[in-house]
Amino acid sequence: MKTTFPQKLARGAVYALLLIVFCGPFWGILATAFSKTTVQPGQLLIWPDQPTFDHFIYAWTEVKAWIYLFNSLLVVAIGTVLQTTVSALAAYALARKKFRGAAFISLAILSTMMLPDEVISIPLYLILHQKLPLLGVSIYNSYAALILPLVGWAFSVFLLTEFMKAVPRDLEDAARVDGANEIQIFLKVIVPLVKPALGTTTIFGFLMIWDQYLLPLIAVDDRSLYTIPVVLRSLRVDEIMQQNIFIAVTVIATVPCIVVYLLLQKQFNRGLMSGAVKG
Amino acid sequence: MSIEPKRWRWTIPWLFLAPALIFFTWFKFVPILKGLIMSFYQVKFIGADRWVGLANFERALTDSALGAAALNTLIYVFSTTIAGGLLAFAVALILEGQALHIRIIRTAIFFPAVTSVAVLAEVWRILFYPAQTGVVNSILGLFGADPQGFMSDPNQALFVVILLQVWKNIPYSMVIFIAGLAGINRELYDAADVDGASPLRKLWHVTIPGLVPAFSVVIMLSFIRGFRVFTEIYTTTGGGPAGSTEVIMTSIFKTGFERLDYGYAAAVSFMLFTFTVGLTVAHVAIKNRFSRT
Amino acid sequence: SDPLKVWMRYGDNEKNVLDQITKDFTAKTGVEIDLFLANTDFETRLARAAVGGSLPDVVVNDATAMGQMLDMGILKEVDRSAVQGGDQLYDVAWQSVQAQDGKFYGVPTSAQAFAVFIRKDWREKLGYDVPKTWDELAELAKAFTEKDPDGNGKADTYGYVMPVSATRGYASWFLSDLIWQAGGDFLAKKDNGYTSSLATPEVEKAVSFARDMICNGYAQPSAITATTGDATPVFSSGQAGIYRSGPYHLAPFSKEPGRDKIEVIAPPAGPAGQAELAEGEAAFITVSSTQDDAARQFIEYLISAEGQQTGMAVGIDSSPIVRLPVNKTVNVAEIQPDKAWATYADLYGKSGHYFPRVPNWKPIRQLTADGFNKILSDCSSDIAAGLAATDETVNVELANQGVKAD
Amino acid sequence: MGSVSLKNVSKSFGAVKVIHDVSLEIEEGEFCVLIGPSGSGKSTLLRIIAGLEDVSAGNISIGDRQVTDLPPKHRDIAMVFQTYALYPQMTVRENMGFALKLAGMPKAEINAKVTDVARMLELDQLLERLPKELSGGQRQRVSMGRAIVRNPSVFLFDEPLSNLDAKLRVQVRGEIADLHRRLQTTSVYVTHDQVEAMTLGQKIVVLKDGRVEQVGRPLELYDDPVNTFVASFLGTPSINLIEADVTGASDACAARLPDGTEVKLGKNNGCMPGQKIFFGIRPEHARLSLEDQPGAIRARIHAVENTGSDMVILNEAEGFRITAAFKEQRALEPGASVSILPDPAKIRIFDAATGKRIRRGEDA
Amino acid sequence: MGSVSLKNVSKSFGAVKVIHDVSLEIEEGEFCVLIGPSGSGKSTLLRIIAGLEDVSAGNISIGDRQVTDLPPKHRDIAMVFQTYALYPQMTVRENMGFALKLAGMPKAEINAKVTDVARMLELDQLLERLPKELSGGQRQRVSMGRAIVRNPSVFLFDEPLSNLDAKLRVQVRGEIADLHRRLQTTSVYVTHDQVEAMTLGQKIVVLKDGRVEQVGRPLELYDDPVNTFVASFLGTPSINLIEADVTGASDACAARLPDGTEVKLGKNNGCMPGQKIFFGIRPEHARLSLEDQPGAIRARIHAVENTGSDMVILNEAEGFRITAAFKEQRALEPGASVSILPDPAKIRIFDAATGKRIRRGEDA
Ligand SMILES: Nc1ncnc2c1ncn2[C@@H]1O[C@H](COP(=O)(O)OP(=O)(O)OP(=O)(O)O)[C@@H](O)[C@H]1O
Ligand SMILES: Nc1ncnc2c1ncn2[C@@H]1O[C@H](COP(=O)(O)OP(=O)(O)OP(=O)(O)O)[C@@H](O)[C@H]1O
Ligand SMILES: [Mg+2]
Ligand SMILES: [Mg+2]
Repeated sequence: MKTTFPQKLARGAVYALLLIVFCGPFWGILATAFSKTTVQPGQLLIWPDQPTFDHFIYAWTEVKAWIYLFNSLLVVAIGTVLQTTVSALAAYALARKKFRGAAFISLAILSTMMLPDEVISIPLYLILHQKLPLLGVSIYNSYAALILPLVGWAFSVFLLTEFMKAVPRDLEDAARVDGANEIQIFLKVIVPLVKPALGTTTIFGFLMIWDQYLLPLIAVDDRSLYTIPVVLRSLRVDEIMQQNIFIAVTVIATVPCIVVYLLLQKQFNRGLMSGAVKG
Repeated sequence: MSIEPKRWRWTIPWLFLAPALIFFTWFKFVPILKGLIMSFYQVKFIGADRWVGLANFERALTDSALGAAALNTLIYVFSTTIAGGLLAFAVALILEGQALHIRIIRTAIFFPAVTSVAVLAEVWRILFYPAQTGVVNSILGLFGADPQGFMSDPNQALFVVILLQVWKNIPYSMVIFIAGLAGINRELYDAADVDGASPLRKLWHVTIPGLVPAFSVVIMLSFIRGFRVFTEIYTTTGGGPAGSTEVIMTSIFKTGFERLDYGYAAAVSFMLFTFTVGLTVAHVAIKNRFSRT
Repeated sequence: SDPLKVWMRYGDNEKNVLDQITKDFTAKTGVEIDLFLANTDFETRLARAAVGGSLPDVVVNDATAMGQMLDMGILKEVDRSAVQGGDQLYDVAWQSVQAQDGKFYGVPTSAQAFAVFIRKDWREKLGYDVPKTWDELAELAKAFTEKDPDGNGKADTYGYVMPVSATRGYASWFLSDLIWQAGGDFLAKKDNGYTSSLATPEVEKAVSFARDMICNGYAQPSAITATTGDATPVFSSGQAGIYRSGPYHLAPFSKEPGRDKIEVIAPPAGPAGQAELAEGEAAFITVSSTQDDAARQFIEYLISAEGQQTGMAVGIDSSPIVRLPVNKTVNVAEIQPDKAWATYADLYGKSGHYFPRVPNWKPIRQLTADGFNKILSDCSSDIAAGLAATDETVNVELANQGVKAD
Repeated sequence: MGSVSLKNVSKSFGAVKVIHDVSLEIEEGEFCVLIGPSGSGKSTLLRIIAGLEDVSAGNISIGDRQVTDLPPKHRDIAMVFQTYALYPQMTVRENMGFALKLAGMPKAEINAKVTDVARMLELDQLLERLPKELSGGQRQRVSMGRAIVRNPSVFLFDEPLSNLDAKLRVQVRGEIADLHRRLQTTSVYVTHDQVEAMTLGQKIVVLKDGRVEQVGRPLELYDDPVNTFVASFLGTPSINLIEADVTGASDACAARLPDGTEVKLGKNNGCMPGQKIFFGIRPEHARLSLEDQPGAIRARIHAVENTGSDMVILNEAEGFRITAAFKEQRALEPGASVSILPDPAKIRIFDAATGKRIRRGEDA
Repeated sequence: MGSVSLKNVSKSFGAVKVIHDVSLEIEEGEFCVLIGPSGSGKSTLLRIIAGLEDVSAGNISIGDRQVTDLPPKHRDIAMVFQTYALYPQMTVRENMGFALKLAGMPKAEINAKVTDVARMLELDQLLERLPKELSGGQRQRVSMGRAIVRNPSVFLFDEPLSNLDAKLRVQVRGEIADLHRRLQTTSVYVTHDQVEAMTLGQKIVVLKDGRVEQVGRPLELYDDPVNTFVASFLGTPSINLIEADVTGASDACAARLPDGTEVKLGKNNGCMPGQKIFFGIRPEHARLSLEDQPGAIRARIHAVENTGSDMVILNEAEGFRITAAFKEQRALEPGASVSILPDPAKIRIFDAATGKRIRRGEDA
């Protein structure tokens, strides 16, 4: 039962292996992006060679990564907030209300989860060109076009629904007896209790919006509205770009995701875990 | 609301659902319907589309290239599910617990799961660069192996893109397994100890049965991801070499977006869509039956 | 009136020269230009714009894409004789925008031929001559692979950089030179149309030459999945020493690995002599354009001597949009300071081959690339059988396009 | 202000009727306990009073107001839940003040009230803690405090003690009793623990399958149950119910137990010779002695449960078991022969077919 | 075969010592109950006996075998868990036979054994069911069956009843007692419920903070506790412990209660005048009457808890509270003045500073 030294050593080796396999490549990319040495395709540096910020400076000034970074950040910030809010509201109804049609709505929303985005891109393009009903404006070629189509996301609706189902009924009843109305119950009782799930949906929502390639492609024409993934792709077909610069842009594209993950990871792990057990 | 609460109460769920329904309807349901309609047409770019009835569907069923892609997709789905599931399970067993260093490692190895696919694909192309100087080849070289072709070798390419998906999914599945492990009654292990079970027996009779719900989630997620896999493959091998990594979605993308045959692409998409929805419904049904009895 | 909407298949590298051109044009004519650049997913965007009714007025794209655009039905016929300065253009360039029906649907704006870049320093170090034939080429590739031309003591260099991925038809695009050099062709033209003509000893020779390169390990290892995007850095970073490419790479390769280290040579001759791919860009007016006059004016400016000269981007920090001028009155050797340009111009005029002008080349390019890629990725497969199989799929496509000869 | 009255209340969930035509009057200031087995509809009835469930039919009034269609917040009630239902993200102070805050009371006033009640419940040291930082008993008190702060006309309790351990349960039970003595607020209290019901209730309502079986004061129900269900539901150890036949004439008949013992049932017993009955005697009314007694049931001790303060003796007679209980310590060993004499005044008999009580003239 | 002996057993988790030098002898066939408050180390001690935890120091033997370093399966024990720990994917039959199967017993033999035990526990109808298809009580019985099948030298129980509801708990408690009477297997039983301890145990071990406070037969502990902890841990309602001063001469001193009442402590009481003590009297030994009695404690009724079978009267005297309990029904109302007379033979006194018992000559 007691762990012996060789056992400890073996454990340490396994941990190291896991870290190398799952984090090593990221380290390599980072080290390479900061190296002056030009790398050949298929090479990564383990340690920065002649450390330099040049590639980032180039990415910043020449590639103008900052424009796209700003776009990406703006879109992802607004998009994630909207997405999470809308999902939470819907999840509240689906999790805690009995009403006719609930099963149908759930199924309809769930089915969109199975749908590859590519499949609807043409019709979506047409719709983006149409004027919005009632409002009479078209959102094509604007930030709105990069955000609004992503607001409805089945995954977050469902994760939050599962969580909200688990909130004890007594709490809701207590609030009702205390005189809370529906909005107050939602905001003051349910939402604080599903914080872990909100953390999870925020991270995944963030990643999902951040990762969008297809939507910018069909939603905007204006280069100044491009986001990081679009630029990443067009840099990849750019045959003149130096490998290190490309890797530097890759790093720029990765850092926000990792930062958001690290910020929310406590909530996130709890959310993922408890959500998962219920399955 | 407070004047005649009973009469208006039915509106409450709908008010909460309204924003979501608006967004889903306009940006999902309507496009889906439009897409479905398209699949019955030969889509023209200028002027009216031509009604072709079920011709697109018929073509899909007899398209041998699509058949090959479907086979690759199946191989992809099952390999990523089995390999990813088992490896994640093993990692979960190793990284279970609340000790600080274990939590730090868990956090760290989650990076691949929270990184853009575009970036991951880049990482993969670099790691598995087929030259002798490529990262993985250099490591293999340390063990005396010859440089491998990886994604350039039609016999290995599918395996390498499968490995990418496995790599990316292990951390995610691992967290689900760890949650499942935490839910297993500790006393069951004690009971097994008292009953004289060996560690392997405990794994088989206590741990694995206790993880059935976790396995179910992991398998389902892996299936959904597997059948609609696109970016991971398109950005690494583009379906090649020699079509060895062509999957349904890359095939759809090529007909639809490179050859601009939208009607056909829409038809194949909807067949895939119907299939995955059916799969999910079946999974839910099976799960319900299991948990009811 | 509204600004003229122009879409061009260029990227950031060409942005400066295009800005210059539009500025000059606007200054001259008062017509505002609304310019949109995209070097990825260009046709996809066009298709969506067509479906969505938001096509631009003018499209500048590869001439090979004309078939597809015609297929979509988005192009307007161009009256060749009404194009001011049209008579100054090379006739072979005009042919690239002539459709099956004999009508013209675009105006050529730029041309290029392909030549071969070689690491001069490596070659000289190892004591080889400039390769003039396939055999010499293979010799040199072998030497670059095996004789450690960069002198770092490691076997980390390769000979020939070959982008032969099936993606978007690269394999077909790359092999075209070899096929022609071997005396083969993609299609055989008959009276009433075309048939696929890949299953010939000539094409087999070409494919076999390429496959030996790969299977002997003289090509860069990732060749089989490489697009030009993947291939270019292999050359520029000094991993391999031979690369077949267009003049647009002169500038970047002059920076890295360096002008003194590279040379541009005519493609080594094959069994049937010299031949290389010629390509070009062209400007098209879309059916939905309501500003035909302004559009024509813009195109006329592009092909004018002034426009062509600006487009060559000499003195502008930009890649050129005019590689080789299509205007006879413009002499590239006079304008481009680097003599290598003359090599390209020379090749274009002497032995340049355009792809066959079937209604839509793109699907055929894809199908042949798929076929080639399959053969190239298996060192032991039967090449003739593979080519015969490819012939079949191409013939089906020809039939689809209604140009299959009986 | 605080009487509660239910008139013919019924409730169905979908097709299933879970409350059947219940009528009930709870007087102002009264402490009424709803008791019954699991699934008997206790919680549902309480939630109906609270307004958390609609009724399918019937009326509810609180004080003189019809509240049938009012939402909970307008019913002037407060509720204490089994799980305490404290808002986990709020401190004790915020939990207690939440309802007042929602009602728009000024902050200072809320604070004063909360502090007041907290002092009364000895929670004043804990006001800034979160629920998870409290022990079970403290949480329970916070949940009561939250109810008290609102000063409602009616308190509703849904098994408020069932999450506490045995010792704490006794203590908090005492606190609830004290509180009611002090505040005199009408209370409705759901439990399935008969000791709680007996010690707390001024009125006990016994429910079974959504129907009221009997309503009355605790000892009334204990001594005078209307049927075997109520009789065996109350009291631990349970009442002995022995199948028996009625013999003798109707004005002075006896019960013949399975072992042949005949026990006189007294006069005016309402029973008919030949009738099958349950002969009921509570363990503490079954006097046990080691000597033979005339007319006593002869039995053998099967098991002795001695808690120090109480002895419970499980005996085997011929054909049935009978339990006796008493407080004195006596030296008794399993296997010993004993005779057991039911206290004649405490015998209760029930019709065997219907379980209904048969009243005797002697029943106190 | 089945005696259990612990010699100077200690156990630490990391830096925290949770079992302090415990020595214990359990005889063959004895039913030994470990009792103590939560966290006192009961489960840990049981798991040490089972071999599920290593000891930090000390020795354990079962029968005449040293088992300190043996794994559970070689200790010839069986264990019943609080959560029953039935393998959810196995039928009742498979659950019960699992240990035998692991031990390599032939299938037919396993089947015979399982069927046998199942019949004994009335589980024979349920053998093919899965645990989730069983009620709580049935699961409990399966988990006992699983232990019995192995015919071990020692049964270990870790709070086996705590997941059952009150009624079922009483019933299963009876079944466990019956079983032990029948099988006479040495048993170690962990609980924190004193009623279970008193009714089941032949020997009770009271633990506190990982130390043994007292070991003895149930009534021994009840009547003769070594300190206030043991005295108040056993018995509901709890013993009254009243701070008092010793007065008078040492051979016949008395206790002066806070209200001034002096209660004679008898001779040879071992107490010293002036000493501070706790004056202990159990509620059932505090006789309560409505009339004034000489030498009695005068008090006012604060609350009456009447369960029908038992009355518990909480009284307020000057400066302290005192509880009385009895089985007779008497008409008592809160507020009434009463006098309370402790049974002189049942008075127990403790040193106020240490809580240690002070033995009197009169202590029975
Ligand atoms: N929301 C609901 N939907 C359907 N049936 C319900 C619902 N709530 C309660 N029931 C059913 O109504 C009946 C009464 O339930 P209720 O909760 O009132 O019982 P209870 O007496 O409080 O039981 P317990 O002591 O277990 O809490 C049960 O049969 C229960 O299954
Ligand atoms: N695995 C462990 N690691 C660290 N401390 C532990 C562990 N198991 C028990 N303890 C500590 O040992 C002490 C005794 O625990 P134990 O479970 O034996 O108490 P118990 O008497 O059984 O309590 P309960 O009645 O709550 O079950 C407690 O303070 C507990 O926190
Ligand atoms: Mg209830
Ligand atoms: Mg314990």
